[in-house]
Amino acid sequence: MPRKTINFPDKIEYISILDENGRLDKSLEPDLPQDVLLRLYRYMVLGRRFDQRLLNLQRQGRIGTFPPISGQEAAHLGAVAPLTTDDWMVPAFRETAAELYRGRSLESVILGNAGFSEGSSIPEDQNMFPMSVPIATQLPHAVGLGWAIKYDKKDNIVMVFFGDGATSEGDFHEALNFAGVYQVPVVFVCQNNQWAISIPRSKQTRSQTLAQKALAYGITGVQVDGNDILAVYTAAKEAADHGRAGKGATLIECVTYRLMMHTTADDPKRYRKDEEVEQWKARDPIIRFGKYLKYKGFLDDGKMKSIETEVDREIQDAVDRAEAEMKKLTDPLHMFEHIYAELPPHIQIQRSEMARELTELQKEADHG
Amino acid sequence: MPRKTINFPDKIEYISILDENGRLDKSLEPDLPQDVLLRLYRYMVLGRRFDQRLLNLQRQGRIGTFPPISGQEAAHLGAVAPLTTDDWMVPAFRETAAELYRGRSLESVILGNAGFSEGSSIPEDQNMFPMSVPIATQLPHAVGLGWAIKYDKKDNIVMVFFGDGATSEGDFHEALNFAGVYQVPVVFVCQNNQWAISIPRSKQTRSQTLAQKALAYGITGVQVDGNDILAVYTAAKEAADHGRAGKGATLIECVTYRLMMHTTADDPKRYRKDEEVEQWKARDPIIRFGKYLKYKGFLDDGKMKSIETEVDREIQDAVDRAEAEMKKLTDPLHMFEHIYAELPPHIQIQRSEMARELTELQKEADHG
Amino acid sequence: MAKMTMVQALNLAFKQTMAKDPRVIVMGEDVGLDGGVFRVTDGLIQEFGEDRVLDTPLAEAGIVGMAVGMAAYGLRPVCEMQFSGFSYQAFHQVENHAARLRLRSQGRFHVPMVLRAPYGGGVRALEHHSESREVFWAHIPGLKMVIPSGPRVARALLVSAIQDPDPVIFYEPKALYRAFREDVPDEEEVFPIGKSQIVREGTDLTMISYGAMMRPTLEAAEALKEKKGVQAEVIDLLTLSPLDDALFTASVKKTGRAMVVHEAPMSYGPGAEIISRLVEKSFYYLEAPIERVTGADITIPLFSRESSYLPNAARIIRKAEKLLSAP
Amino acid sequence: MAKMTMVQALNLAFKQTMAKDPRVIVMGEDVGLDGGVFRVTDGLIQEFGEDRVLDTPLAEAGIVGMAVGMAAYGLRPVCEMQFSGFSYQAFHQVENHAARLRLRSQGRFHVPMVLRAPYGGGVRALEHHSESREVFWAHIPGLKMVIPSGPRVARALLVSAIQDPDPVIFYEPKALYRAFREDVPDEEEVFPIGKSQIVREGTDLTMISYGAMMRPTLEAAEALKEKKGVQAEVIDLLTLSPLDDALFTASVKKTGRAMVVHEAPMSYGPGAEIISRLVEKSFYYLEAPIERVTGADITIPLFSRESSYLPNAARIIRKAEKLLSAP
Ligand SMILES: Cc1ncc(C[n+]2csc(CCOP(=O)(O)OP(=O)(O)O)c2C)c(N)n1
Ligand SMILES: Cc1ncc(C[n+]2csc(CCOP(=O)(O)OP(=O)(O)O)c2C)c(N)n1
Ligand SMILES: [Mg+2]
Ligand SMILES: [Mg+2]
Repeated sequence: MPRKTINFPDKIEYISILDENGRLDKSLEPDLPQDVLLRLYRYMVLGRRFDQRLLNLQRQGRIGTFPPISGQEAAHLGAVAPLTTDDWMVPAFRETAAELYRGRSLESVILGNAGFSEGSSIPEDQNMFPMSVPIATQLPHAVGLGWAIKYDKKDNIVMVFFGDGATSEGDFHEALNFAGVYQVPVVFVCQNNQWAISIPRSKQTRSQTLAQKALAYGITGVQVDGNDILAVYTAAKEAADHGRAGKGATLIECVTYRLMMHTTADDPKRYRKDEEVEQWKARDPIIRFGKYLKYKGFLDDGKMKSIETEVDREIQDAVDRAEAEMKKLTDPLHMFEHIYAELPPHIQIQRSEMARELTELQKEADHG
Repeated sequence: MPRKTINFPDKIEYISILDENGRLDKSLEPDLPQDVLLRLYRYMVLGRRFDQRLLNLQRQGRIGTFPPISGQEAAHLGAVAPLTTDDWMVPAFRETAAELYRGRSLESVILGNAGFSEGSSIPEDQNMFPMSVPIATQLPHAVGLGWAIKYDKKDNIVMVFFGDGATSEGDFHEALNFAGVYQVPVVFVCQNNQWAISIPRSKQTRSQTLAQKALAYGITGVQVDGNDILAVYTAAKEAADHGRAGKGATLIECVTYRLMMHTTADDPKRYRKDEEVEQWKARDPIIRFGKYLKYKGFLDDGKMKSIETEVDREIQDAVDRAEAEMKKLTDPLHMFEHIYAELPPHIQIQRSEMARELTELQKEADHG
Repeated sequence: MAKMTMVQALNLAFKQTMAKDPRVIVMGEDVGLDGGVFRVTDGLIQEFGEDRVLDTPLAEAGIVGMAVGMAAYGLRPVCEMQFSGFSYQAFHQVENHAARLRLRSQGRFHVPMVLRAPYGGGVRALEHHSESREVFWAHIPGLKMVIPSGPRVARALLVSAIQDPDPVIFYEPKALYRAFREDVPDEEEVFPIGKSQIVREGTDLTMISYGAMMRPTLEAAEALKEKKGVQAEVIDLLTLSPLDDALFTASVKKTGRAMVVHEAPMSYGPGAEIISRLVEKSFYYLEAPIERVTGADITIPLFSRESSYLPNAARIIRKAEKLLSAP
Repeated sequence: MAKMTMVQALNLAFKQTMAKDPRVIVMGEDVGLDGGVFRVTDGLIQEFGEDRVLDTPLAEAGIVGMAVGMAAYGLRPVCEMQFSGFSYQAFHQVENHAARLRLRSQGRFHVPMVLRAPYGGGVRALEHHSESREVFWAHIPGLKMVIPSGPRVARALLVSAIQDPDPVIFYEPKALYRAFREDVPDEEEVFPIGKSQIVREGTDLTMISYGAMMRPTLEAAEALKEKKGVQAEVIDLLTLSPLDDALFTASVKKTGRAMVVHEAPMSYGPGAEIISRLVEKSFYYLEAPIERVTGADITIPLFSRESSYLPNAARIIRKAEKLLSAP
């Protein structure tokens, strides 16, 4: 047969376990303990309510631009749920709930959004990278971490996040290709929230799914209902196990939706219809997971309410602490920290000059 | 079925028509007139023998480094054969026979290889881009040309070439993705010659074929026996027609082999076995096509010999003309041409300074 | 004549040029329905259609590389890089091709494209959204590089850039987008690329700057006059490449003292070239070392501290006083 | 102690450092079996295995981005860009991350990586293989940038670069790879990054250069002595960032006259920063304008004409004479 269709051993699967009407596929239900399920729920609620609070702070001018995560809680929380603390997380910038779940403090998020570099400091015991604004640039870093882990003969994995828009960048391609070639333990999690600012998924690429892009790299690809935390968890767990077992990388496409604006500087009314948003609200991942937990008998209305109250208090405390902290972080000379291991002489001079100017300004202020 | 395999409408085909033993699949034989077939054969021979001559010139120091094409004649000649003169060709740097076929002069190739920018000048009636050394960077240019053609409401197509190594670059990805999104009439021809300098195809990417990378962009993908000019022609013709009909882009992977060194600066013995080369010599595209033409009654040993003699004369004439030309192209000030439409004042001064220095040097030489 | 912000003035340049010349194509991330994240391309897709205003996938090298092909074909693409900090993804397309295709094809093709990008600090933006790296482009042969300082000249320079037969990098100081309004004439206006402007005449020292730093520089010049009766001549470069060195050397020959102000880091920054041209062409007129007021050689800090990083009038005044007090 | 070319000396640096430190990983296109297109990494894969010497797919951003991750983890990747002209594909990874990860993580991570690339003209290479754009990197805060000028110092600087806790851009003048041999000691030797060297003492003028241009500069210095009895002091910068301005300003305070030689284009080139530092720190000692002998502000021509583009001893001498004849 000189003209024939080429067969690929790899296939791309779609996974959904808990559908938007709350129907559960019991055959696929992951075996997760109650406390983990409740913890995930709690962080979903925290992520959602923190968004609202940050939005208020932003509108009041108390913090700067930030990217809300509402609607995507299941996608990123379900993904990190199977990770151990030694596994690595490399975020984009729309995984706040997952960062918090893995130990980032609410204050550090607030500080970062308020324009303090201190907000991006990462404790030594958290294997996380700072948020990465330049789209898709963090993907090769994850490959490097994965390679290093393998070299180090550890069995940890790396999970890296990005959006649907990121799949268009050259760095996405180079990273996934390297991941295939070096068979690194990296899980690539695409939060396909249907929009890259104003560009809909359909104009981002003509490929039917994003998951199938894995075929170009000889790695595993899977698409999941990203608003179904059980499906996301299942896909992530399989991918993580796959990586740990030395079988290489996986690309997971989480089909989800950004319910709010791209960032607080954005006005989504310019480019998308309210009806679309409404349709997706009906698929809200938190409501859906809440139903499941009720069905399991792990949650009731009273418990839900108290989680909300607790979470709000936690947020309020963090805002208070962060704002107190900010008052102490005023020294502009901090900008000279962490540039080099040792500041070269000419920059030391620039630093002293700035110090002198600040003192003079202070004097002028004091006297004038 | 909440866990299911996703089906793609697109399939990736493999095409072979004239196999390495000269067996022909008549059902697929393209209907090409005798003169076109003979012209293609002639250019294959020209390409092969020109390589040898350039190699001699290089070894004698009469030209600089150049990239031989031997073994890949069918891949790039078969590809451009269906193009009209108004169609565009965007080369990488290993498509010399195709460039010649489309009107580039042997002299210009020699001049270019001898380090004269004049060698890259392109007549107004040739819709070709200059060779592009930075890998994969020419692919987005082809997309831009294709977009412009569509905007211009013309029905021409663009054919762009690159190697297996090029598929790893971000520019490959971005170009193919744009081509899918804008449905431009571009044919992407990958000459998979198994090596990117010392890196074998297997270490370049883990995907089973390069053709299947088309699935990531929602464009057509096809793999052909790149040493079978009939198969390459067939795939290219289909892709060109597809593009002309407004159906968008195609990625063609031509499975071929680089019989010689990467460039004259390279020593392939460092990284590949002679046996591998021998195996591929048995699949020589010229010998195979010659057999076919004999079988068709279009060629015999005598005619073959005379083509070789003719071609050698043509090459010799070109070498003579190019070397005569070079003697005239000595003015270093030519380097200031074609930098800007109009040279800014400070560069005019730099030019005058160089002119003055050259005159002084000349004077010193004359007097001393 | 209408009072406009820089955003509005740039938008006007697009509307007029696109209406006249069907070869002009606007492209980039979110330049269509969204009108660009700063709204510079607002309304263009409604007025000119999807064929003239391309919302692209998220891939800067793809955008610029595609534009190179379009320009070679005969179109006049104007690419937007959403922020200058994300233009480096396209750096190789500019360095290897946009800047060289004329040479590489010996004049058969040229690349009349414009690459626009908002740059610089001062708007409380996110990480990677505030830095100044204009030198990267100014150093590349084959390119021109322009930085406007206000609505009227921005509009006129953008029209010139679109008409220019060579690739022009057009950096827009984002701090100025909505900072103030200026009268902008209704009829099309151009400003020649490669020309600088004296925006304030003076005899005692020459202050050279461009972009968003023009405002603190002018503020400093006024304060110097009020405080000390010093008359500073202030030059707005407008084009960084090719440099109009005739203008600023003539000024320094008159004043004998010069300083350069920019927010880019000092080392290997734009000021260095200005100083070198001055040394080359007006050395014997210099009465004091030329001063630089610039960003420090560190990454610009996040917004809570950026105002301390950016040059301001107080710093400029202090350096000017030093310059004037030199023997 | 053995006589070595620069290629051999760099290779020695690798062999010794890799033997001592398992964190050192060499990576790039064709660095394995092929030993790199210039053979700098020859034999490393045989000696250290595929785990220490990574032949990568053809993707520069992938290489550098991956190295950033490896370095953050604690390894010491040394990336080869096959030619500097193809490093721009990785520009965003360097600018956005390698140079900033220390800051971006507030010191949690740092990026002890080296990015090596052959650069410059003079070897009859193909298009895009001969240009000098060291300023791109020298201007970026958070990076260091080194350019050796001979086998011995190349080896010592490479060892220092690998040991450095911050990212170092290491440009290798390819014209020098096999141009001459030097005695290179067997035992490991380092040379401090950030230090320049006086390679010829003199009192009449200061010539500042680096990389492949050191040879014509020294040749010119010798010729000036023979022809005119002029004693030129010659400085080899070695590190472009951070600049050792103390050394060259002291020299110019002594000689009163200075020139800079480089093959990069003049405008916004490295010379501009040297001149600016001299103006800042030794203005009152200057007896004449500082001169630049540089590449013109055009794309370096293909090799048949490149020797006319590159600065040579004759051009340097002519400028030196002009400098010396200034009143
Ligand atoms: C390299 C780069 N180009 C452009 C931008 C500007 N930008 C920020 S977010 C964004 C869209 C990202 O879309 P997607 O990847 O889908 O992620 P999402 O915002 O939807 O989470 C763009 C264009 C950027 N940050 N980096
Ligand atoms: C961006 C870039 N990186 C590296 C190189 C150096 N280089 C020249 S050819 C080549 C291999 C190309 O392999 P492939 O794409 O398979 O084409 P082939 O040479 O086999 O025709 C490399 C790495 C380059 N020219 N451009
Ligand atoms: Mg998105
Ligand atoms: Mg190849």
